[in-house]
Amino acid sequence: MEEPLLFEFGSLETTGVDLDEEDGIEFELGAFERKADIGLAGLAEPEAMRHYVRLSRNNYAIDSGLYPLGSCTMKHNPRLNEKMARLPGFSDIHPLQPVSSVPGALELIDELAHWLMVSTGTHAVAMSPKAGAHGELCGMMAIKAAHTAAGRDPKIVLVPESAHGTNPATAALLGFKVVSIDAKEDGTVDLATLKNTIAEHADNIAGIMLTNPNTCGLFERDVKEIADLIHDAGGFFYCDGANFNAIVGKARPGDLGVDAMHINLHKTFSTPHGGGGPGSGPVVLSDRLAPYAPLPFIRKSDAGLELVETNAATSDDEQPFGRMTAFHGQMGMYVRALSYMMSHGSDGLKQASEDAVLNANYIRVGLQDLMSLPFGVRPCMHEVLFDDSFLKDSGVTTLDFAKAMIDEGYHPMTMYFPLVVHGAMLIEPTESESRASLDLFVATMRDLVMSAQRGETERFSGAPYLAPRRRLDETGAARKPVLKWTEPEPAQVTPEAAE
Amino acid sequence: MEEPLLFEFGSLETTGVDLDEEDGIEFELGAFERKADIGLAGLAEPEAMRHYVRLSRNNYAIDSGLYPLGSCTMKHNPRLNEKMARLPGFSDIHPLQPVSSVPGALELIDELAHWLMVSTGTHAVAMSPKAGAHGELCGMMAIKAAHTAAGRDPKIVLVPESAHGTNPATAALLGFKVVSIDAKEDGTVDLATLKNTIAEHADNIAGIMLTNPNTCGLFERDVKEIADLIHDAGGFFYCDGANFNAIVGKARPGDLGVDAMHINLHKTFSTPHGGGGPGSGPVVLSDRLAPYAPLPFIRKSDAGLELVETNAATSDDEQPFGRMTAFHGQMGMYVRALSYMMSHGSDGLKQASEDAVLNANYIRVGLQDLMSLPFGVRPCMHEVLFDDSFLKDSGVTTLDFAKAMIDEGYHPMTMYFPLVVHGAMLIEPTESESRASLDLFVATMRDLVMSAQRGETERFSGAPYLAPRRRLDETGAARKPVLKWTEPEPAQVTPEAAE
Amino acid sequence: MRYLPLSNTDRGDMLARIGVNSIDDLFADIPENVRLEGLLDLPKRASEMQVERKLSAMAEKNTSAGSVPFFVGAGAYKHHVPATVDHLIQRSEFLTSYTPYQPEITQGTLQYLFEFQTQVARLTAMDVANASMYDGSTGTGEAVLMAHRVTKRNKAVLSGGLHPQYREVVEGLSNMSGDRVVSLPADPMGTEDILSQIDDETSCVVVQSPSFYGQLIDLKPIAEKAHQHKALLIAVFTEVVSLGLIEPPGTQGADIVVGEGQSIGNGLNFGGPYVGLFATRQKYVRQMPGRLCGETVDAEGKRGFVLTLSTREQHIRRDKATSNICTNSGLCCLAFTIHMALLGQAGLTKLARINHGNAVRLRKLLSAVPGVEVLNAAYFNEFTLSLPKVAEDVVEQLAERGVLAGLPVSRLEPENKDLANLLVVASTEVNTDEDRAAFAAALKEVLA
Amino acid sequence: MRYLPLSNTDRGDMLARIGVNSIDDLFADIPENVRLEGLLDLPKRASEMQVERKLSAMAEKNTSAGSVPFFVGAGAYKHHVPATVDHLIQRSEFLTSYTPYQPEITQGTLQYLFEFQTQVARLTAMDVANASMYDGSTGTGEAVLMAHRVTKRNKAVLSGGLHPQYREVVEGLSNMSGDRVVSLPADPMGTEDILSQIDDETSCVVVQSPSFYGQLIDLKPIAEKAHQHKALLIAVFTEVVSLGLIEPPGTQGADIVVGEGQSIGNGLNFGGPYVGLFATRQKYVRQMPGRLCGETVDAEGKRGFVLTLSTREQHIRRDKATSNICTNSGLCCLAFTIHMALLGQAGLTKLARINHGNAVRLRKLLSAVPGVEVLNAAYFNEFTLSLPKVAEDVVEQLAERGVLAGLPVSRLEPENKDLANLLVVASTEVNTDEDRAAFAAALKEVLA
Repeated sequence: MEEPLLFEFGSLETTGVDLDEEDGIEFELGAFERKADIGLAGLAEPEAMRHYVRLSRNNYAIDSGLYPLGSCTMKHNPRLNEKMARLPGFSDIHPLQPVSSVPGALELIDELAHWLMVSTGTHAVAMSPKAGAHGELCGMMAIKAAHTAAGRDPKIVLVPESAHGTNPATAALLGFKVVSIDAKEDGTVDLATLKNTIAEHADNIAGIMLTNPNTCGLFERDVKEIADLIHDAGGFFYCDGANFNAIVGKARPGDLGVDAMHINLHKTFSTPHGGGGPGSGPVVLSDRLAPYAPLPFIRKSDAGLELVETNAATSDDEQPFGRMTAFHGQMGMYVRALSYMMSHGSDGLKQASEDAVLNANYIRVGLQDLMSLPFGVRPCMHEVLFDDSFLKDSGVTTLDFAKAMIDEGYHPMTMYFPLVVHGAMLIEPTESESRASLDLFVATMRDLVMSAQRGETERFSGAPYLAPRRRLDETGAARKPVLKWTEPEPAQVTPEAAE
Repeated sequence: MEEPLLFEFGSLETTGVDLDEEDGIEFELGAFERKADIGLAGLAEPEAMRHYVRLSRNNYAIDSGLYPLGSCTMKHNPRLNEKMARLPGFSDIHPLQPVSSVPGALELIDELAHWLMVSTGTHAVAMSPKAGAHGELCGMMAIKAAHTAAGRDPKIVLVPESAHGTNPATAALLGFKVVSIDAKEDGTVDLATLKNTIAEHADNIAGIMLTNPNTCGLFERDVKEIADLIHDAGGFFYCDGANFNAIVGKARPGDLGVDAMHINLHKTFSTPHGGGGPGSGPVVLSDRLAPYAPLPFIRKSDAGLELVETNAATSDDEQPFGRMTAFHGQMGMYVRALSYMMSHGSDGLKQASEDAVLNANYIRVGLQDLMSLPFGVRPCMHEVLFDDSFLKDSGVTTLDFAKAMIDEGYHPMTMYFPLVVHGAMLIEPTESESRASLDLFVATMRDLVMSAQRGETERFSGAPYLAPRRRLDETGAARKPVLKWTEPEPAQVTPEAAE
Repeated sequence: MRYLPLSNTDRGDMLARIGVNSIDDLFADIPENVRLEGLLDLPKRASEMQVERKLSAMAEKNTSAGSVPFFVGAGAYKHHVPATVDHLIQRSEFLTSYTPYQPEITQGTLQYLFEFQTQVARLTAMDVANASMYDGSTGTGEAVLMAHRVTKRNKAVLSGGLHPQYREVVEGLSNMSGDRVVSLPADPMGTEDILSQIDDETSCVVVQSPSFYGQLIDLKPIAEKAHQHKALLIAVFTEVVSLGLIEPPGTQGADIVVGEGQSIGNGLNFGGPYVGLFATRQKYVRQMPGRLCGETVDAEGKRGFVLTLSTREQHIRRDKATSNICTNSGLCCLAFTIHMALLGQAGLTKLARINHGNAVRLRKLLSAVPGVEVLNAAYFNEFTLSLPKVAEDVVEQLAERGVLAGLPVSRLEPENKDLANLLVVASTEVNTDEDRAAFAAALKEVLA
Repeated sequence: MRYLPLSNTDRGDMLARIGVNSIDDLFADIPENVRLEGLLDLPKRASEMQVERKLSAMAEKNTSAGSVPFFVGAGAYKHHVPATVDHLIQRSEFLTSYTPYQPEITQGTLQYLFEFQTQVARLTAMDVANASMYDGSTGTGEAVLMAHRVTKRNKAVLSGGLHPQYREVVEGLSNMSGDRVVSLPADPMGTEDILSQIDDETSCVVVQSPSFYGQLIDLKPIAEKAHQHKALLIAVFTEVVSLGLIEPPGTQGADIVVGEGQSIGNGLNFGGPYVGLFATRQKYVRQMPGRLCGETVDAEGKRGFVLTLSTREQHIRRDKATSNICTNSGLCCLAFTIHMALLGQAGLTKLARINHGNAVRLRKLLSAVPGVEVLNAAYFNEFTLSLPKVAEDVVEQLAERGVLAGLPVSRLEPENKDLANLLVVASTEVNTDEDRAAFAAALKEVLA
């Protein structure tokens, strides 16, 4: 049975919410009362329950299978964290109720900040960004503010070509000019190129945006040198923390010379992805950037924790560049992340990183003879990058290959990203997978590869065959976008037919 | 992917529960320490989550579709009730903590008792039975106790042939002899037969166990006469309340002459079935049976609510026949049922009964021309009974027909029950279904009937084709029962192969 | 009303389609003189918010176990249940499914039942287990009836260490069905002479270990004596966590093992719903009450599971059935299965050690309180104190001091004055050093 | 560690299979001098019970909105959310799924996004809506950037009725990207002259209705003036429930409508996560930020949904993207969709009426308190009081009396002394007669 849209079976009269009866309200709305129908269909509660339960069953999820989306980090989401986030003392407090009535909220934020700073080796963190890309924006705004405070206005931001698209987009948003840095043959930043580029733009370097471990799944060995080069050029080192989950407890970005790094709480610390959000992207800051952290922030003193919400309340060494969002950021995500970090502890966090890297390498060795490693056989970090040369002349595209994985019960890996290799396939198993699960995945992948190489193209070109939908027409969707439901025209009744 | 048993991929070393470290315990166990392995496989939390999520997806549920199991009453289970049952003040209180520390618990039980008594028109209720059948046992024990108190020891319990199997089983358990009463042609109890049977066993009639509305989906029109006859014969009227959901707010069992009736809270008041339990079966009692209600009970006085747990605490007019269970019964279900009843209120409860009956009749008229009504075209109550004569000579059995419904996305109706008609198919839609849902169901059923009558036997004999499993071998399962998992023998290694 | 999808327009149209004038025409079979006019004398429908307010107000009048130092056991135990368990049992497909009568579309339920049966059989060291009973007490009643069927005798001997309310359940059933019960006097220290009660008329002897008083009992000699007389030993437990640390009844010779499974996966819930565990020897399987899940194959040869041996049951056998039971405690049983799968042997053993360790720590602290005597030499996580005052009063005074201290035996055994000063105290993994210190300090104060 | 399935045996075997000696061989790329030896200076792993205790202790220090008479609004509102909503959003398949990049196996997410977009478009009376923004404030920032792109101008005019923190978000972005912002002074009564600020350099004018102070604003003349100058009107709201009762921005001429959706389906959560609603005219759709879900067909011609127009987005366009955003507020958006589906037009309208009615009742009670003046003539569920004392002090004194009374404007606008006595007060369906009476009585006392 196909599930209709709610508008196709709900009605304007139906409601699934009983409300207490009103008694004679006098309106004080002025002339603003709504006159026309809103056109919102309602469902009785049993109808709504069944509708959304059925819809959900068309989704793949980490709870139902391995989800190897490289750089997205689909790991186990403990339900303890959900339970904690729903404690009324966290979920049912208002961002603007008297500060005196929410000391536990400040304590929670401060405690999480502590865990984030210690694990990154930094001494400041801007908590409020709402997602990773928002954190990037925050970090780059802090960098811009620092330059401005120093009376500088450099325009160039260096971005390696393997970067997430958010990096150049963020820099551009702030009026920076993005200069791309090529990778070496081994997939990491080429120091020589970097030096030349810096020299070319001397005195105009605002900073670099570098992902480390990078999106090829490799740790940038020369990271310290890169940091020194950029600092010497008067720039700041922004680190995209999307892959921080590989190195928690193994190395601290602060020790690597990073000036700002956002942390995707949903990637590294397992707040649920929820079909695409909400995320949360606190940004840790070096001492040089710390003064520019945006409002609001918590000030710690002998008197306890103090919430600073306005410029009027700042001290001399606090020069917030502004505000990223109303209120205090993603409290619900803070609770989940802290619950996760406390559960792991220093030993568990380290073990998780190690297991993530171990699992990725286990997949690498399981597949490297059949699939193609663009940068040769060498250890990877938490994800392993293949290119599509193993599919050459097979008649099977990367996309086909990915869709065929669906029929085997798997979500595909990240495809066509990073852009530095052809037909990229980026596999991240995370620490949540057991060895048995990895073995089954490797066996399935091997079977698929051999099938492709044997020329069984039908298995791929028509895939998926067993999903809730066959392959969807994305081009058609974009050509003439239909972005909402509209009442179908009543069927044309010709005069003859009506008789 | 097939989901293995937990023992097939878990291990004795793995655990998904972190426990605080012990420091040097001195054992005071005497000589009773366990020596051998327990043999319980453990799973890490992500493994357990995925295992049980995957298993769940092999289940049909009311949340995923219409579930027309006659006499089982699969209706919407509001999540408000789940939330209420989890309030720590209900879920985290101990049955034997000081009574002074649980006044709200007594209040809740008393309040639910009030709702049950008012809606049944009775003045006493034994709350503790753990399920419907347990309620039957309780009611029949009260009847036996009343006879004993009157110095009588009658042996015969009358049970119509359409009764649930629990009725005769319960009577037999208490040493009663079950005498079956035939139905009239219209599916209800034949008064003449009843009179004759009573006369035959004069002075030996302990009571009658009657389901009303009965399991043919019909209200026993002569219920008052039946009550009078049984009372005149010195017996009691036990009513099986399985179908009470058809008449809540429309008629009160107390007014019909009922002496005892259990209420399946999970059927009538929507506590979730949970794959087969837990149930809850409070028994309302007439004034004549009330004194014999079992321990524990709540006594209401000017001083408030008092919990009576032992014979020592009873007053002269309280002569409990004993105790049905440790503690106070199914508190978790009480909260859900009360939440449900309060949500509906007197108006909603009546409307729910009316809608349940309306929906069943709507299905009846949608199918009665194609399927066969054993007792002719007449209104039914909350469920409609068909027999299999419409399948005669089609080569399709009732079982085949039911299994083919699965392929259409439906759970089958109750089959082969009640036993009074051949190839019974008992359909109960409940009030939770919308008209659109009923229309689709009727259309699907009509399609199936016509298909069967056209002789498309393959669609039926091999069904289900689209379920997580094809038809299962139940005979084989019973012949040589395998009731637990055992480690497979290690594969035989022949000496040659080992070399 | 938010749960009812039909609109008044629907209702009107549907009545017309059915061919009646009013809804009451469909209720015409109800004799007019008993048909209700108007509404029941109950409040009208309430919004979610109203219901929440009213029920929350009731709930808040109760002192929840988690909010105070808590030491009440005696058949129900406060344990920590992982959040995963409650999340999973609320999956729509588990929560709102019926008894798995159609196995092709209920393999989810059936497979966890099969896992559950395996877990219970292994825990108890028995051959087979059923898919659960209502709870431990009713399971004990059923075990005695089963023993009567197996031995074709009808005399049960109940140990004085059996939970008093379990005893009452067995006695109630037996009184009604004409069976005989010999109940031994209360036995706090496990010193009763039960062997002399076993004779050739005995169908079964029912012994609880750890006993109601916390005492660990040696089942082997009792099994031996019972078997000499062709009677069955029914071993009962109320704290299933104990099986992580103590020798299972199966290796001690029990013929039927029955107990309460609430501790694993299930909350206190003021006494229910709980989950009864029930296991026996292979040879008695067809006399076993309750639902059973068995392995089989489907038409394509794939492994699958079905309810089986239902010919024992009421819906087939009617008045010849082994029992009238037609539900199990499905969802509680699922909670048990998941929690036990999370624990595994490693976790259960550790949990049991922590429970015992906490009990030992508590025993030491309380023994040191002047006037207090601990009656049990061997125990798991529960033991009995003999106090210099009436236990019920002491418990009330401790409650006023914010400590819920245990069960005064007199609450269940009010007529035996010898027991008036006895207090049954339990300690689990939830108790902290602070909890124990608070208990000991308050007790000292109350007894001073 | 309970979340890690690998055993030490697994780890050893896997390292061997990989062909390295130790786990650190896999981390060899990290320069030795920055490789961490030992552990981070943080506590070691904690059991569920420990974590629960610690976090519960923090939570209990906060006064939850549901536990007191509660009247704080100003951009976030305490509403009652049906239990069904929270149950459904916790379905594994919704909660633990990623962005629907593989539409064939994420139709669940995609279909609810399509429903959401339709709901938002209808509520606002606009042509198209996106699949949500982080929240209302960041959405407003994005709306201004979008207006700059559409008009190719860079001057934004912000009404003095805009939420001060929304204003700060817009100003911050503009400061950084070199755009111009004209922010009008605080405008509690909706009497500002914004029309005169609109000129041919203006890209957009940003007006909130109901305003931060609760005042309903007539958008039509502003739209007219803006359109005369080829500027866009961005209409902002923070209380989406108001759209159940008041004329939607779409019919008043708004070009972009942006607002906070928290009130429907989502709790207060101390400010986040929330869900930003964002709608615009058809002609601007390709300049819209954020994710969009569109209808299409699959290879068999069946209707299905996909993310679409992603060529606007950063992962394709990189530094040419319309925005750097690459998430939406998926789960909050689902909560909104489900709650709104449950309400439907009938329920939303009634909910809005109750909200307004409760505000009117409150207004009457508070107006009657000596010294209190209500500044707004037309409002929805929120209005501003002028008090005879400093509002911040009054709020603290009311809090001590157990009433959380609203937001003193000075908390967000400390530098404008004219606002020191203003208090923004909101009332929703959760407030009872008792709540209101308690508020009025306490206020009288404090002001006496």
